[in-house]
Amino acid sequence: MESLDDLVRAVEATLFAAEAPMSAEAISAHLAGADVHDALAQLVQHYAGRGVELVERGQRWHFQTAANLAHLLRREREDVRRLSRAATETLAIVAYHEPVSRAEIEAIRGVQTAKGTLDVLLEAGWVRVAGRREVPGRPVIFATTPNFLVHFGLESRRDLPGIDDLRAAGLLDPVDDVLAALLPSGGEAGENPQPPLASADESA
Amino acid sequence: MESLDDLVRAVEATLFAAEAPMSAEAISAHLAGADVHDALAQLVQHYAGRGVELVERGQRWHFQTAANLAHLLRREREDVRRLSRAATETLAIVAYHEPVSRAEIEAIRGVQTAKGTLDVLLEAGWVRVAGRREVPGRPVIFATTPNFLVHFGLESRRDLPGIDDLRAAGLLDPVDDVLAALLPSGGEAGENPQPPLASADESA
Amino acid sequence: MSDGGLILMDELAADWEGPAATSSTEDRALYLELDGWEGPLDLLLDLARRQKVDLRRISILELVDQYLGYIDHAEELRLELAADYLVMAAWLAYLKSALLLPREEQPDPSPEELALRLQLRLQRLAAMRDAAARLMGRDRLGRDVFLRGAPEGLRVDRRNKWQCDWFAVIQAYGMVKARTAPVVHMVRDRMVMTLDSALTRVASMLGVTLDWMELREFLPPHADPRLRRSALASSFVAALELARLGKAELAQDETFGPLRLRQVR
Repeated sequence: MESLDDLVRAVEATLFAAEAPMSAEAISAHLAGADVHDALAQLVQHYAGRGVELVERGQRWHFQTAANLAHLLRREREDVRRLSRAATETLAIVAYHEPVSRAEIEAIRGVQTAKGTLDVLLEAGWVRVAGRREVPGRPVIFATTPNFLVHFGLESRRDLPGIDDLRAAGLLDPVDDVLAALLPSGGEAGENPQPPLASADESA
Repeated sequence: MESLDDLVRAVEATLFAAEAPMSAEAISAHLAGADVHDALAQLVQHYAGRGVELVERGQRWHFQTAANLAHLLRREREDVRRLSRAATETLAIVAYHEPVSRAEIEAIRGVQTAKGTLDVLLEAGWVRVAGRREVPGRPVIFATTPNFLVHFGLESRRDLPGIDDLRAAGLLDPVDDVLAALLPSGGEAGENPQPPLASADESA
Repeated sequence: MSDGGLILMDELAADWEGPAATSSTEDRALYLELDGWEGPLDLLLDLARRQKVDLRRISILELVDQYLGYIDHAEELRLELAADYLVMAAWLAYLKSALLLPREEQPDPSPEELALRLQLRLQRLAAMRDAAARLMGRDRLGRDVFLRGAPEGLRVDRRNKWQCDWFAVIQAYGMVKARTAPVVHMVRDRMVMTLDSALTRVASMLGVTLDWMELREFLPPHADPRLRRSALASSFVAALELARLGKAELAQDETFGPLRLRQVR
């Protein structure tokens, strides 16, 4: 080691590349026995206030992220995602029927509910596990959370519109349309599949 | 100690803590979208000549120990495996000619490439399959990876040693092209008594 | 420039090698290293470099002689030569003979062109060999320069912020209800004569006479056709019921013919 500068550089590089904190002795051994105490002191001073700091813990030295930047190491990122239709339906069913088991949700939806669907609602914090139903199998039952009311701007679950309100709002219209299409309309009602007896009689 | 821009400190801490080289975009994304180009330039300057340096490789940034401390830090043991001559030549051909097919590699080396040779380079993460050449047979073509640049300390392929001279001397051009330029009737160069292993067809 | 590639390895055996062994350039060593050549072009390049001139100025004739001499010598030593080497030897012998012919008797393509081709290929191989050596000699990560040994690592915990509005929930519920509501068959209001009223009506009308009456005569006159239809059906069933109770008898002369009934005393 010719000059102090080179020694400082070598200590810096050695600690940077080290896989674990190193004692001054270990650093020295790594660098042909040079006395590294001055170099360490210089480095501490050099890195003070930077994004990275040289610190001594239990007589071992290592670089670490500056304490006031520790939040950079663990970031949270929020991805805004829209609830899928299946999840929205499930949420609605929980809200209207709580507490409900998964089997009940499926019965009401008339479709199987994927495991992930309820997970999403739990993750969103709108639905919680509200215990178990005391029936065979003791299924988990779900209910909405206070957070659900807050997010959707409801005072209480009683604010949810009733079925009649839904119909009045036209939200059940599609059903009526479907039924109307299925039913034969007035005139021809009963004209076609005649009981043979009656028709015979009539035509007579 | 100049007072440090918070952003510079944040970029410094982020790159120190990162487990792999990061693009400017990735750093920026980690830091709430800040423009990090100035900060990177400042850091490069700050670390120049120190024991640790900030370098750019294939548009990604990382800190590493200074090259001129290699004599102090060099480890010959585990990390760097020695490549066979076949593998090193193949790597050089891929790097200087990329993308290249196996046949083109063999045309230059004058010998068949053992199966394992390219595998070793693929496994090391220095070479990747870069698609297929749209010629009959659609041979697979190979190119180097960003990791190759990192390992060999190249900012980009333009930094490959001597590549400009080789290009200027025409030594990266296929033999057939050179012959065609040199000889008036060079087009059908050597249909009959080809040098063995000439594989002139493949370099076409 | 490397020293002509006398560092030899068996590339087929292992592509990752231990430290390269250097060896002397003596002839004897050369022959013993036969297995180490990377093929005839590799051998030619090494021989060419022994001419110690720029590859652009090598004498192809001299190179051919050296190669053929090498092959002869190897055969004298009873060394196994791979077919590639013998094929190259035959081709070089041909090239040499063609080069020695008077120009006007030379075949096409000209031997000069073939010699040039060989020279160009040797240059390219040499260029890549040098490039490889320079590449390997760079400051390499993990050998000469090092990344941070113990990076803290950056962790990004992704959280989903789910979005859904109140209307979507209500609408979804409406859709569920709509989809799964039990199918209700709604029968339109229609004018009917119930069985009870038909029974009363037929029984009382039967009491008026002892004669046969046609079923049709029991129907309300001037009624809406739809009501008549219902009345016909109900009255028919009423007639059957009265017959069962022994209060009336039925007669029909032919299939589908008029149905008649009268009171039983």
